[in-house]
Amino acid sequence: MVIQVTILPQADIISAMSTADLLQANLLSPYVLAFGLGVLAKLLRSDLALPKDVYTGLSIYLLFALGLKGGVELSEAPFGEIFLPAVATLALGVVTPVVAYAVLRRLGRLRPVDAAAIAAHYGSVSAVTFIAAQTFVRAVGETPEPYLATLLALLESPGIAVGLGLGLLATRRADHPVGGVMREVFTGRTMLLLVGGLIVGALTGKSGYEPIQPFYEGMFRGALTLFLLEMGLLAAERLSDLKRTGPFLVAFGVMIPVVHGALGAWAGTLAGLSPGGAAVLGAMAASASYIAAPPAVRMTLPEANPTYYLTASLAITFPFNLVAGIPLYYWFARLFAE
Amino acid sequence: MVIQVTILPQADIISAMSTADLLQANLLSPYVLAFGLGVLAKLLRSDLALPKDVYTGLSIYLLFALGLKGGVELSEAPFGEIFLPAVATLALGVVTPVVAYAVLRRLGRLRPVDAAAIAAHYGSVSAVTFIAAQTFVRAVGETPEPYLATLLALLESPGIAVGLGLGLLATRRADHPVGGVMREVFTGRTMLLLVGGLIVGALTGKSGYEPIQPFYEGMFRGALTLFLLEMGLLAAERLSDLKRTGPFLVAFGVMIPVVHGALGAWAGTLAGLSPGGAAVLGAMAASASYIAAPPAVRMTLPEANPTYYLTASLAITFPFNLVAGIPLYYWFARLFAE
Amino acid sequence: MVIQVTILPQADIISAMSTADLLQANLLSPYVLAFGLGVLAKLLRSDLALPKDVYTGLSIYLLFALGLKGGVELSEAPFGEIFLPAVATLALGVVTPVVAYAVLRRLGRLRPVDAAAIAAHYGSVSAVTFIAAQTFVRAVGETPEPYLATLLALLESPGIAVGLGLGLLATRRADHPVGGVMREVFTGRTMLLLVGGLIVGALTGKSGYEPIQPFYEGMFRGALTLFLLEMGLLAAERLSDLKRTGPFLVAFGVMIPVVHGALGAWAGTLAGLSPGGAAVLGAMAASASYIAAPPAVRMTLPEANPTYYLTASLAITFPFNLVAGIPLYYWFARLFAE
Amino acid sequence: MALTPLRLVTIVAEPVLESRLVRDLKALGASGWTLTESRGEGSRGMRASDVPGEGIRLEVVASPETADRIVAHVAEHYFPNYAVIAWVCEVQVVRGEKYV
Amino acid sequence: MALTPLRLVTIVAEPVLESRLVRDLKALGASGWTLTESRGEGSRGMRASDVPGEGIRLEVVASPETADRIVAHVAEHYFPNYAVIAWVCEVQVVRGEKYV
Amino acid sequence: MALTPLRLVTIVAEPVLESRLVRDLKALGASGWTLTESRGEGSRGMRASDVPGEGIRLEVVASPETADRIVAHVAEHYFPNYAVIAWVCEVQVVRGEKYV
Ligand SMILES: Nc1ncnc2c1ncn2[C@@H]1O[C@H](COP(=O)(O)O)[C@@H](O)[C@H]1O
Ligand SMILES: Nc1ncnc2c1ncn2[C@@H]1O[C@H](COP(=O)(O)O)[C@@H](O)[C@H]1O
Ligand SMILES: Nc1ncnc2c1ncn2[C@@H]1O[C@H](COP(=O)(O)O)[C@@H](O)[C@H]1O
Ligand code: NA
Ligand code: NA
Ligand code: NA
Repeated sequence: MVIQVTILPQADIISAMSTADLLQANLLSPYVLAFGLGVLAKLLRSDLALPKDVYTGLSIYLLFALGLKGGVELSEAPFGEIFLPAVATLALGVVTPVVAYAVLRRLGRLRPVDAAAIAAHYGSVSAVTFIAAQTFVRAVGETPEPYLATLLALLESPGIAVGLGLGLLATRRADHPVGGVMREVFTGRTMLLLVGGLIVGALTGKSGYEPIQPFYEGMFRGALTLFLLEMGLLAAERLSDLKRTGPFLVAFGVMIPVVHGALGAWAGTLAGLSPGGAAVLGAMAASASYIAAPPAVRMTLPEANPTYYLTASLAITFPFNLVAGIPLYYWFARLFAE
Repeated sequence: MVIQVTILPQADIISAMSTADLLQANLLSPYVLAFGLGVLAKLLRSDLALPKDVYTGLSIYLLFALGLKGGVELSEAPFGEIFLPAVATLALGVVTPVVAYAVLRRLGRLRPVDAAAIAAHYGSVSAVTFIAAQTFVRAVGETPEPYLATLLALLESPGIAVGLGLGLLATRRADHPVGGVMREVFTGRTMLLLVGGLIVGALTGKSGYEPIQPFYEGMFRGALTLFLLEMGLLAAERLSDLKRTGPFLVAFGVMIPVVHGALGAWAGTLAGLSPGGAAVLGAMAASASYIAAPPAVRMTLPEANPTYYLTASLAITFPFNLVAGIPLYYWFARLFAE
Repeated sequence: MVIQVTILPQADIISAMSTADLLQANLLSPYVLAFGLGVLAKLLRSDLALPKDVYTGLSIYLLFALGLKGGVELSEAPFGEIFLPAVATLALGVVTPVVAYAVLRRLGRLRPVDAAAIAAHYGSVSAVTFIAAQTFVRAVGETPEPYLATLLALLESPGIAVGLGLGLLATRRADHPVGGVMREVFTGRTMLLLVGGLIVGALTGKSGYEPIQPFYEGMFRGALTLFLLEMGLLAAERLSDLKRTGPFLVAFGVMIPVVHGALGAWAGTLAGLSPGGAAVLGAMAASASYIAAPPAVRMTLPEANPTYYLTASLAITFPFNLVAGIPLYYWFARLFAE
Repeated sequence: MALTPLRLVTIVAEPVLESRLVRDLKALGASGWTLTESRGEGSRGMRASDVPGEGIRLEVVASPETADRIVAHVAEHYFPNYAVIAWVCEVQVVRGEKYV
Repeated sequence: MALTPLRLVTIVAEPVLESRLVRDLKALGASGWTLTESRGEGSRGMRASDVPGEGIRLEVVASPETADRIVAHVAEHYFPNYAVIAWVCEVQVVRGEKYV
Repeated sequence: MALTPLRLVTIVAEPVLESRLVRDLKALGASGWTLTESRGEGSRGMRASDVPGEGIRLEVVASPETADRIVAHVAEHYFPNYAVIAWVCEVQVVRGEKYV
């Protein structure tokens, strides 16, 4: 918040107004409403839950669809364009976990291993936040760059590796082999479907994609709504843990995305992305992983308390980004673009 | 049957003919045929079965889709219109379980607790029967009122509460707390998805619904076919229990829907519904719950024999309504409308 | 391969070129690419896997969709036309397992029971191979006969029965009742959905099919892609068994489909099928069952080693047909048609 | 390796009883529970679910006294009217102090 | 709480055997059975399913005699050619008269 | 029917440990394993999964020595930091020679 006021004071009033509009439009989107319904259902102690296999099936579908579409678009984009944004993305993957770690240690006084574990999550990315951001910027009339899904794939692993490395240094096990765990991240469901989808999409091209488009594109947003309903249930399930994690982690889960989101939108703008693309990159940087990072962290840093990193990323940062963060990063991106 | 002949003799011949046509059209719909295929498969002792998680996933999808669409339509309907139909629906929710209970006690000489347990099921409603009825009346050219899904939500709980109350009175445990169980009905999957969908749909409106419409509306009928295939398997699985339940329950499972269906169509007509809407309300009143009611009854009235209520609602009344009841209630509704 | 060169030398050059084109088009289709991604994922030891219930649900969907569409088309086709192709199909169902058995015994020197078990698989058919073949010939501009799905249903069981019979003769248990197991094949998921779908489709016709078409046809190819991803995972899982099965079975799994495929395309052409239809019949004959046959064989011939028949049909013949076989059988069919 | 002799109580019941049984187990002193989904057949065959034959299989590691309490409670409250079976087995538990 | 000492037979087998095993169990005198789905690995590693490693895990509470019959039957009919493992455990069963 | 007295080790753990536990079990001499999916609650309640409460339930039939090794290994490597419970039970195994 500090950032927006000090850097660009003059565009203040107009943008503030339109931010409120954006926020309202976002709040009434079926995605945010479905998430809210999930939260409400859990608070009412409903037995509603997507069966585990359906939840996994849906997440496979969403990731593969994301990759496919990205790949098809990639096959039509001039490849050189992607270079600068890719560098910016990798830089974000290194900088954001370090920033998060420093804040957690200095301001939060967390144990090094807990700080590192959380940093690994905030250095990585949430695919659903990416999807929500892309859907949002498209809804407000932007046409984000076709290669953003490629950036998503690039941003997943570096942050996890940096976080794990910080944790191993902190627990004086710098000799511990991270290789095995990082291999599992690289070959994990998320990466494989995303990168695999990109490759399949790029190879098969527009004509190959056409017959499968009704399934992967026509159903995409509806399926996303159902997935967000379940995400609401899962996030709300963790709300009761907030007591155990304390107020600092709540503040962290709201403030750090704003910092990372501004950083991402700024880096994206510098790298030549459109306001829509920069906003999505901001949302990626601001988001925290809750699928790929947790098992990697659990295996490598078992002393870290999982309640901390899961509650922060799933119950605080994810909803914050979905509801308020994404419109905010778009507002940042438009400011930076001027 | 008695009702139709005595009340409106003059319109007899024309409507009888068109009822035969309607019945045939209904029998050859993919929904009824898929249900029949499920029954056949079970009779042939096939190993065909939708996996449990897929079945649950499908039912979540159908209920949420129902709610969403209803909510979007609601957001465009003048709200006052719904008042009389809502009152009629609540009245049906109180009257139908009492009628069912009286018939079961007087004519069937069932134990009070068994009569109450069955009454709870027939006082509530089957969402799939509702969907089938709505699909049917649309197929014959009617445009049922947009707020019918709201009535569906209103009809689910009162009948269960009345049935449970009768059962507790009968077992002299009037002091037993029904509150907990009714809270579970209210926060159960069915209610939450339906009411939640209504709210999400109403808030997001036409423009928010548009991008998710291909998923929730385009796929709806195809998914329903698959669901009915599984319903056929489940219903046929219970057919062998008919021996144990005896002929009275079979007669009850066919006759009471006709009575409740006529009552519902009549009440709907009185409340100002179109023939299509009154037919759907008739089908709702005629239907028996087999998802929300069973666990509530099992928890509160454990002495009641589950074979009775599950066989009656799932293996007798559900198929009867699907195959013959719905066209019949539509025929009632047209008679009453004249 | 021998066959193509010796039988029709003069059309050699043109067709060879276009075969290469077809092969390339096939390789870049999303279906083959998705299968390849699955193989790759398993080789990278990824944890990616479709949940079992989703896999079963998808296969139910694909088979039922196949039957439904076939039934609707059947309801519009002159029924007499199907007679000769049906006879040809049944003949293939008897001849192909005998050919396979002879080759396995004479050239491979396998135990009689193992030879019979494998023959049962190659005498039956893989529905996914059928779908891939139909998709392929449609993509190259053919319009295969509408009743091919009916032939698929006809080809499933005879080969299994012949294979089991050979096995029981070989193990001197000719008195063993095959009836029970064959009943399970006839009422198994595959047959029921396929034949049931055909009947439902034929009865409901074009007008009944229309509202469910977006689900069963619009989604079909996309769902197929996801299914083939999982098939790639399953096939690759068996690759490590190739060491145990030895080089003969690998050669068998590649050569016998070519022989059966040529036979099928030739029989189809004789029976009056178009090149597209004959190619699909060739692919059916060339394919090996891996869903219906394994449990039947396991129950009746438990002494046979499952690793042999599963690896051959799933890890060798299925990928071969998907990648190279189908274009080849189409090339055969065009040659035979001249 | 020091193992603690404790009791393993296994309860197979109708799914509708899940939340009630879990609440009871905790109230009776169980330190935890493990549930797997099951299906099955028994003598009563009555069960209130749209999907027939489904069940839940609960396992609880507990001290002999707690195990006795659980077993007595299940026998009294659930046996008369619900499809339930329960058995007890002697087990040696790793770091068993935790579960007493 | 009066508990009856009985036997718990656990059989892990290939899914293809489900209906046959259940039929056999009833014929051998079992009053019921509980099944959970499993996966696993063993020494034989042969299994006829398109999904490798899947299995079923059957539990039967029975009298010592019935348990013996079940175990002997499984050993004779299924061990030679199928991927099966079976073990028996002494358990104390609530209202155990029912299951004898 | 000749039964072999062996040990049944049951381990309930976080899903994230599956591949590591299976690797360890084989290295410690287990001839096989059976896994069922579970959910549950315990005293620690910490678990790293987006779906709370999920677990895996591993069963291993083994000789007393192997069982001891497994139990000791689990206690040392997994108890301090992971949500794990393990118990051992005496069982009579059909054709038990195979699993020693
Ligand atoms: N003898 C038995 N052995 C194992 N499980 C049983 C047995 N009898 C009943 N069950 C289980 O307990 C549930 C309820 O049984 P019942 O109350 O006898 O109908 C069944 O669905 C089975 O899962
Ligand atoms: N030692 C063991 N402990 C536990 N389960 C086993 C063991 N050996 C085999 N199994 C189970 O029995 C099935 C068949 O084993 P097998 O016949 O040895 O291939 C495996 O899939 C496992 O689920
Ligand atoms: N007393 C118990 N009885 C049965 N299972 C337990 C018990 N305590 C813990 N568990 C299981 O072990 C897992 C981890 O427990 P904990 O490490 O105590 O949090 C739980 O999720 C349960 O599945
Ligand atoms: Na991030
Ligand atoms: Na009703
Ligand atoms: Na074949």
